[in-house]
Amino acid sequence: MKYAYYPGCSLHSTAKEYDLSTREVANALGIELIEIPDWVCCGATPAHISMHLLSLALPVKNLLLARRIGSYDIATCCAACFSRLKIANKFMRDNPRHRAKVNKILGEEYQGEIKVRHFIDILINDFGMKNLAPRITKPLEGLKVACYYGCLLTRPSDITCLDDLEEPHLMDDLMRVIGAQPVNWPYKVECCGASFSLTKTEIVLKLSNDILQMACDQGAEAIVVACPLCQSNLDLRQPKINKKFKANFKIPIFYFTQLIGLSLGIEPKKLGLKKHIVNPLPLLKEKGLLG
Amino acid sequence: MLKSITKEDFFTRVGELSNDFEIIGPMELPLKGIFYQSILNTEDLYLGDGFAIEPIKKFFLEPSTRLLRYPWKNEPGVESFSPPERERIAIGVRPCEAKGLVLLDSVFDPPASSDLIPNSAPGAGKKSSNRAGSTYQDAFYTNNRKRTIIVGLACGRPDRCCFCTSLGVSPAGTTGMDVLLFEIEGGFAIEIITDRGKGIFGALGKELSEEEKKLLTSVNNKREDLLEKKIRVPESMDTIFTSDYWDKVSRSCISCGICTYLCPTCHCFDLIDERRIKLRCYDGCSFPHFTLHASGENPRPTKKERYRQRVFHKFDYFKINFGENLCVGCGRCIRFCPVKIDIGDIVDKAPLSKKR
Amino acid sequence: MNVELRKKAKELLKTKQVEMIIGYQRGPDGISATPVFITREEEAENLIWDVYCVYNLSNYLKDFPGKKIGIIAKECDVRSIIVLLQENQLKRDDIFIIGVECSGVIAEHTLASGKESPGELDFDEKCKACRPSTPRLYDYLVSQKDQKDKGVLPEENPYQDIRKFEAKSIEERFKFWQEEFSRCIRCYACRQICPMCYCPRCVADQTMPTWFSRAPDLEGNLAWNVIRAFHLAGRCIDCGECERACPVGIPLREVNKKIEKDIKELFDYEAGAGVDQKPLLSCFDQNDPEDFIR
Amino acid sequence: MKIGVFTCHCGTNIAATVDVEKVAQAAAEFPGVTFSTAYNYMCSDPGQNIVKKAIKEHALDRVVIASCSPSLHEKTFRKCVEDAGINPYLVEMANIREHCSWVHPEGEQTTAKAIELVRIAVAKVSRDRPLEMTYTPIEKKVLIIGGGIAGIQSAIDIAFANYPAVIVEREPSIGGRMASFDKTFPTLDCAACILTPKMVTVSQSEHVTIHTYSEIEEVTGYVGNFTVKIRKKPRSVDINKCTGCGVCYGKCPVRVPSEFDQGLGKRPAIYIPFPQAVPNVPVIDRESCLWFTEQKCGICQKVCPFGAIDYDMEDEIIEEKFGAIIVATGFQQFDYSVYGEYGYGKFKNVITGLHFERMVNSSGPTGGKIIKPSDGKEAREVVFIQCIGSRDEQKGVPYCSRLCCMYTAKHALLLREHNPDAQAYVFYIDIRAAGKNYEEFVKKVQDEYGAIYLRGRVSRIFEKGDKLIVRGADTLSGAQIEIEADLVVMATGLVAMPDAVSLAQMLHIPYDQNNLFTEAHPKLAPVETITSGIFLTGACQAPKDIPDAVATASAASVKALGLMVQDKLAREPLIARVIPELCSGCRACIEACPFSAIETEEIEDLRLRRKRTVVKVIEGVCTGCGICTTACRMSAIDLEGFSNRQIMEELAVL
Amino acid sequence: MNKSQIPDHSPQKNSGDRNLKAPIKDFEPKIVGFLCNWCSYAGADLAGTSRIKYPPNIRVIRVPCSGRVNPLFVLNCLMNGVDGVLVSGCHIGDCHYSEGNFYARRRFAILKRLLEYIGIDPRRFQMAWVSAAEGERWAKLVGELVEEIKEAGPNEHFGGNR
Repeated sequence: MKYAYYPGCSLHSTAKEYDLSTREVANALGIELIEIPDWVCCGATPAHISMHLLSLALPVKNLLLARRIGSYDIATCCAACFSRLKIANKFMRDNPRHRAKVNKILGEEYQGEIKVRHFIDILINDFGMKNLAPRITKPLEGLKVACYYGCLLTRPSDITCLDDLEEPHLMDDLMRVIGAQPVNWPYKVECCGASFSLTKTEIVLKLSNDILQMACDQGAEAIVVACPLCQSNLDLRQPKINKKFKANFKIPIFYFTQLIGLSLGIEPKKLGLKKHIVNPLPLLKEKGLLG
Repeated sequence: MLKSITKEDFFTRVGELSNDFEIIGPMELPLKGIFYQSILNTEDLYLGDGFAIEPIKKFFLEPSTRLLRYPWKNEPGVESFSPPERERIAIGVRPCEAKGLVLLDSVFDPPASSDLIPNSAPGAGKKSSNRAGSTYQDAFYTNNRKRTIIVGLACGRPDRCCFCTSLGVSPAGTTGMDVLLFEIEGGFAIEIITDRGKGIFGALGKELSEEEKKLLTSVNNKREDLLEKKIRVPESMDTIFTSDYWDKVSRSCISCGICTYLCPTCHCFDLIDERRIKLRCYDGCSFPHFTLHASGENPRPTKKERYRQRVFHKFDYFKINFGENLCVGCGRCIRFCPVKIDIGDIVDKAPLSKKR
Repeated sequence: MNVELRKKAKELLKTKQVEMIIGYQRGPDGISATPVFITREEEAENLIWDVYCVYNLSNYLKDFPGKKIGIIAKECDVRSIIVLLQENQLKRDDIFIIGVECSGVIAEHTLASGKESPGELDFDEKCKACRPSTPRLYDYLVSQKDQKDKGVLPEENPYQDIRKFEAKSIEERFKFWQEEFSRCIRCYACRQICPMCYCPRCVADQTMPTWFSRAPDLEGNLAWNVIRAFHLAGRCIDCGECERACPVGIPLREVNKKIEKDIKELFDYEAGAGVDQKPLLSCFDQNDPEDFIR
Repeated sequence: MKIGVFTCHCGTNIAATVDVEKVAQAAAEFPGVTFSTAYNYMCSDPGQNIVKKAIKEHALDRVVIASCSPSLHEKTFRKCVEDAGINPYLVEMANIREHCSWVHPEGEQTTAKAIELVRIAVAKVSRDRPLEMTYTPIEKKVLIIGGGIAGIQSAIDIAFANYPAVIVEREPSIGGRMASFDKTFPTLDCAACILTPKMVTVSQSEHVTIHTYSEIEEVTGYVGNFTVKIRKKPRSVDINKCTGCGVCYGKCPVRVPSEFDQGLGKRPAIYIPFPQAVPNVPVIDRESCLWFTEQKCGICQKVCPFGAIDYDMEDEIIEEKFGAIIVATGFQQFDYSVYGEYGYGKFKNVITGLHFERMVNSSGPTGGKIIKPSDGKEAREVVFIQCIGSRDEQKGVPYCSRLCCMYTAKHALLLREHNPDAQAYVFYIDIRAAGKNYEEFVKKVQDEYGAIYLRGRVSRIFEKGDKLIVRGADTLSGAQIEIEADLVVMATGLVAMPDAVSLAQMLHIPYDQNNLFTEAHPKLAPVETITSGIFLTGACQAPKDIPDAVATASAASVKALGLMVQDKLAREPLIARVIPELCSGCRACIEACPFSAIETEEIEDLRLRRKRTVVKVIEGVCTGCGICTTACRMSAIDLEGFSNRQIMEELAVL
Repeated sequence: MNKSQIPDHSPQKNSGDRNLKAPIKDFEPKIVGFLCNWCSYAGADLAGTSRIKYPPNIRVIRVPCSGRVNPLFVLNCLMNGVDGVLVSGCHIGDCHYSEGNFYARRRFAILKRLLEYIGIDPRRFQMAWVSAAEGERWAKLVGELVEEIKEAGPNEHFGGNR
C-alpha cells in the first residue's frame, strides 16, 4: 500500500503531532506514505476567497507534482487540504473552461484523474477495520470520546464523498475498533468558528464553548478530531473559554491518529502527545492507558 | 491504314478538334480513379494503362435520359425532348467497350437500318442474327452513336480481372472503332478504320514501315498472352436452369447495382415519372425490386433467380436473340464487386454436364 | 486461432446448434477474404479469421429468417448485430455469435496497389477510430493471443477531420460534396451492403410518392446521399462497408461520422450501445438542445 | 377527376386586396379542374347551394374552397359536400383570407399568391382519398383504481347514472387516507362522520363491485375496450361466509403494530383495519399469523361460527373488460428520514402529521391524548415543521404539497383543544392558504389558539435528556431560536405512490419527473390523460385536499360517463395507416407513438413468400398526429388527410 | 394532343450552365413553411385576423404537428429550388399531442447540422416555435426570414433544370 502524502502547512507547523502520529500509524500498519516533493500551498482560505483561478491552480500544481512520483492515490490528513484538492479535481473533471485555463497556466494536461483520499478513508476502506482489529495491542478501554468532524470533512458531500453529511460515523467506527467508547452527541458537525479564528475570536470562543459543553454533557472525557483547525480551536482556546464563560474545561483534544497510535502500542512521545495545551497525560494515566 | 504520330501532334490535333467537337475521354482523379469525362484541356486526357471505372456506355445509353414532359395544365399535352445536336469524339475507348457498343446497337439501333456505322454488323457466320426481329431505333441512343466518333486505345496491361479473349474480343480489337491507337515509343501507332476516322485523323502522321508493322503485329499478338484469366463459355446454359448451383453462387451477392451499371453491355432501364417529366434511368436485374409487379408478386423473389437471370441474359438469351454473348470480358463486375463475385468463374465452373 | 474457430464451427454444426455458419474464407486471389456460408462440417476447414476479413457479415443475417445461424463477428460487426436486435430484425435466439478479437483490419483498396503482406498494408480508416477490442456481445469468443499487439492505436480525436471540414467556408463545403456526389452512379451498393439498410422498400425506390429524383444528377445524388446518412442517424455503427463498396470512391464515412459526432454532442447518444437502447429518433429528452430554433 | 374550385369574396375581406375573379379564372386552368366560380359569401346558405348545385350539374368529385382558414369552415364544407353526395374528405380549403388578403396589400403579388394557394389546394385535393368515420364499440363499465375518497366519489357518481363501476383497492378496506384523519379543515367536521356514509353508499350500490385487497396486474386494449387483469390477494377469510361478528380477532393471541394507527397502537394478526371498514370482513396478516409463521394456533378457525376462515386461500386473478378507467391511487407521505438534521427518523418523539391525526383522534390508540411516544407522557411544547420534503429540490420534491399549511394549522388548533396548557410552534416558509375559508382558519389558529408561527427553517433537532432541542431561525426577527420541545410534528409532503411508475407504464399514461401522473392538458383537460379513456382524480395527479379530490372525482366520472352513454365511439378517419409491404417491423413507430396506438401483427409477405411481423394502427386510439410517419424511415406509415402523396403533390406545384 | 419539341441540353449537368434565377436586386425568395395545425397555423391565422402585414413570400403547408414533417419534405423543397424552408410548431410543452415537437426538435437538429455540413446555407432551413397567440411574432418571423433569405440569395444550386 503506497500513497503520495500531502501533509500541508498545518501538519508541518501547528499540527506537527498530527503529522507525527499519522506517519507512526502508517509505519506501524505498513502503509507507505511518500511525501510529495516540493509541495506547495493547497489554496485554502486566503486563495479561494481572493482568486478563484489561483485556488484551483495551487491544488492542481500539487496533484501534478504527485503524478510525477508515480500513479498513486494522494493521502492527506488536513480537512482543509482534503477539501481543496477534491474541489480542484471536480473542476478539472467537469468544467472544460476552467480545465483549459488551469492547464494553460501549469503547462500540463490534467483532467482530474488522480484520486484524493483522506487518511480515515484509507484506514477504513483500503487497510480495513478487520485488519486493524488484530493489530490493537493496547485497547483504549473505558475511554469515552466525542468524535468531532467539523465542517470540511463531510461538506459539500457531493465533493468529499467521504461520510454521512449530517450524521458522520467513520471516526466513531475507528474508535470502537481501538476499544474506546464514542459517545452519541449532536454536535459532530457543528461549526467551531474556524473562519473567524483571527478576525472575530469571540465568536470562536462562543461556538467552541458550546461544543466543549455538549461533549462534557454527553459524558465525553476527550474529543477526537481529524482537522488541525478544529484541534487548535478546541485545545488552544480552552483557557480563554474557561475565563470568559467561567467554566472549567480540561478536556484533551486528540487527533484520531494519536489514539490509534496509542492502541497500536506506539510510545506516547512519538505521537506528540506532549504538544497539546490541555495535557492529555493525566487523563490517560487515570484510565491506565499509559502503562 | 496504319500510321505513326507523335504524342505532341496527336494532342495538338485533339485540341483543334475540340473547336468543333465535344471531346470525351478518360481523366484521372487523384485517389478516386479514372473517369470518362468531357475534356476541356487536352492535358487532362489520360491515355495510360489503367481502365476507367465506368464504361463509355454512359455517353450513349445515358444513366438518365429525359424523354418527355407533361406540364401542369388543364389541357392534356405532352412535350417531348429532342436529342441534343452536338458532335463528339470519344478518345481512349477500350476494344471491349467498343465491342459493347456494337452489342448495344443490336437492341437500340438494329443493323438493318444502321448504315452510318459500318462496323456495327454483328459477327458474321453466327447461327442467327436478331431473332427478335426488332427494327426499333431509339432516337437518343442512335443520335449519340451517329454523332460520336470513337477513337480507341489498345490495352497494354490487362489486369487479373480481364478476360476479353474468352469472349472473342482482342486487347487490340477494332470492332466498333473508327480509329484505334497503339501506344508506341514516342507516340502512337494509329489505325484508321472508318471514313469518319479518316476525316479527323487521316491527314496526320506518317505511314508505318513494314518493319514497324511487323513489330506492332508481334506486340499485338503478345497482348493476348498477357491475359491470365481464361474462361470456357458454353454454347447454351439451359440444362442448368434449375440447378441449385445458382443458390450457392449468389449467396454472397448483396443485390447492388455495381455489376450492371458498370457493365459495358447491360442495358436494362426503368421509366420513371418525376415532377411531370418522364425519365429513362438505368435499372439492374440484381436489384430486389427489378421485376416486382404492381400486385406485390415478384417472379424473381430471391438473389438466386436474379443472379441466374444476369448470367442467362448474358450467356444464353442474348445469344438466342442476337447470336452473341452479351459480355465482352472487361472484368468490371469482378473488379468492383464488393464481395468479389466472379462471373467468369461462375460461367466457367457451371456444372453443365448435369442433365435436367 | 483458425484451428479453434474451425473446431467450434464444426461442433456447432454437429450438435445442430446452428444450421449454417457465416464466416470468411480465402478469396480466389489467395490474399483477400470473401464471405462463405457453411452448412456441412467438412466445409468448416475453409474458415479463416485474420486482418483481411474486412466484411461485416451481419448484412447476410436477414437472408435466412427463422434459421439458426452462426456468425463470425468482430467488434464493429457485433455493434451492427446489436442495432438489428434493437430494431427487431433478428431474434437473439436465432443467432450464435462467434466473437473474434480484432485489432484492426486492412484497408482493402490498398490491395490493388500490389502490396500483400499485413505489414505493408494500411489499416482501414474505420479501425483508427475504434479501440482494438473484444466484441461487446458474443456467445463464444475466439481470442487472438498471438496478434494482440499488432493493433492500430486509437485515434486521439476521432472527429478531428470532421471538425476541420466544418471549419471550411460554406462554398468550399458545397463544392467538395458537389464534386464527390457528382460521381455517384446510384448503384446503391452503399445501401445494399449496409446491415442497417433492411427497409423492404427504400425511400429511394418508392414511387407513391417519389421522394427525390432517381436520376444521378446533382439534386438526386445529393438528396440520396443526405437521406441515406440521415436514415442511419443513431444506427450507423461505422463498419465502413458503404465506403468500401462504393465503386467511385465517395467518402461516405465522412457523412456518417458527422452525424455520429453530432448526436454524441447533442444527445450523448452512441449507436449500438446495447440491445435495450431506444432508437435515437423514437425518443427524446426534455432538455434536448434547441439553440437553433427561433 | 373532376375538381370544382369555389373562390370566396368574403364581402370585401378577400376581394379588397385579391382579384377574386382572376383567381377563379386561373383556377379553371389547373389540371382536373372542370368548374371554377367565385361568390360573395361561400359559407352562406346561397354560397353552399352554389357548391351543391355545381357538384350535381358538373358531376364534380372533388372540391376546393378558396376562402378563410380551415379552422373556421372546414367542417362546414365537409358537411356541405357530403349533403351533395361527395365523400366529406374530398374537400380542401385554400386559406386566401387569413394567410393572404388580410396580411398583404392590394396588388398583383397578393392575387398571385392567392392563385398559388389555390394551386396548392388543387394539387392536394387531387391526392385526397375518400375516408369513412371509424366506429369502435364501448364496454359499458368503468374501472376505478383506488378506493380512497376520490375513488369512492367516482363510483358513486357512475352508479348514480346507472352504469356499473368496479373499485380495485389494495388495502383490506376502502376509505383510503381520509379514514385515518380526525377532523377536516377548515370546518372541523369529523372525517369519519362524512366519509363513512359514502363508504356505505358505495358498498350497498347494486352498480358497484368492490375488490379490496386486490391489485391491478395487467392492462391491455384501448378506449372502450380495456381488458384488465386483477390480482385478488388471499384474505384467508371467505368474504361470503363472514358476517363481521368479530369473534376471531377478539381471540387472536398475536399483537403487532397497527398500520392504520401508524404504529402507535396494536392489532391482532387477523384484523379489520378500523371499526368502520368496508367490507367489514377481517383479513389475516400472513406475515405475523402463527398459523402461517409457525404452523400452529389456528384459534380463529376454531372459533369462527361460520367456518369462514380459509388458510388455503390463494391468489386469484380475474379478468374483466372496461370501457374507461379512472385512476385514483392517491399519495404517500414523504419519508422524512432522509433528513439527517432531523435525526434520520431515529428520534421517537419526532412524528408525522398522520401520527398526530391518530393521536388526536378520540377513538385512536391514545384515546385522544397527545403524548410523547418515548415515554407516554403528555406533550406540552409541540413544534410543527412545515414543508418537509416539499419545496426542497435537493432531498425532496420541488413542488408545494398544498395542504400541509392547512393541516398543520388544524393540528395546532386541535393541540390546544385537547390540552389547553400546550403550546404550538409552527416553523414555515410561506403560509399558503388559498381556499374557501382557509386563510381565516389559519388566522384563527394564530389569534385564538395562540400558535406561534415562526418564519424559517429548522436547522437541527437533537435529543437532550427527554427533550428535543429544536434549533432554527426566525427570519423575520433574524434571531436564532432554540426550543426545548416535547414533540416535533413533521408536515410531510405528498408524493407519488412507490409503484406509480409501473402503473403508469401499464396504463400507457405519462408521468412527470416526480412520478405524478400527467394530465392531457394542465388547464383544459385536467382530469384526462393523453391516453383516451383513462382519467385521473385525486392526489395521484398532484397533491389535493379533500374538496379538490372530490371535485376531480366527479369531473373524471362525467368524462367516463360521456363515453358510457355512446353506442359506438366515432373517430375521425384522419389517422395513421400502415402500408404493410413497406413495413420492416422495426417498431420505431411503436416507441415514438405517444398514444400507444400501434401494435404488431403477422402478415404473409407476397414478395418474400413468408410470414413476417409488421405493425398496425389501432384505429380507436390513434389521434392522427403523424409522429409515427416520420419515425418510420421506410415511410410505411402514412397519415390520412396529410398523406405523403398529398404533401409531396403540394410541394410539386409550388 | 399538343405535341411540341423542346431541346434538351447536356445530360451531364454541370453546375456552371445552370440558369441563374432573377438578379439578386429584385430577388423575391420563395419560402415554404410547414406549420403545425394547432399552434403555428393558428398563430398565422391570428396574424390575419389582426391584419398584421408581412411579405407574401411564404407558402404554408398545413400539417397536424411539427412531428409530422418528414425531412424528405424539406429536402424535396431545397432540391427543387425553393429558397427557404421553415418548420414551425408549438413551443416545447405545448404540443397538442404532447410529444410531437420533441421529436421534431431532435430530428431537425441533426438535419440542420447535416445540411450545413454538406454546404447548404443554414439560412435556407430554419425552425421556429410559434404559438396560437403569437400572430405578431409570426408576422415578424416571416419578415425576418424573407430578409435573411434575400441576403442568402437565390437557391441557384438546385432546381435549375426543372
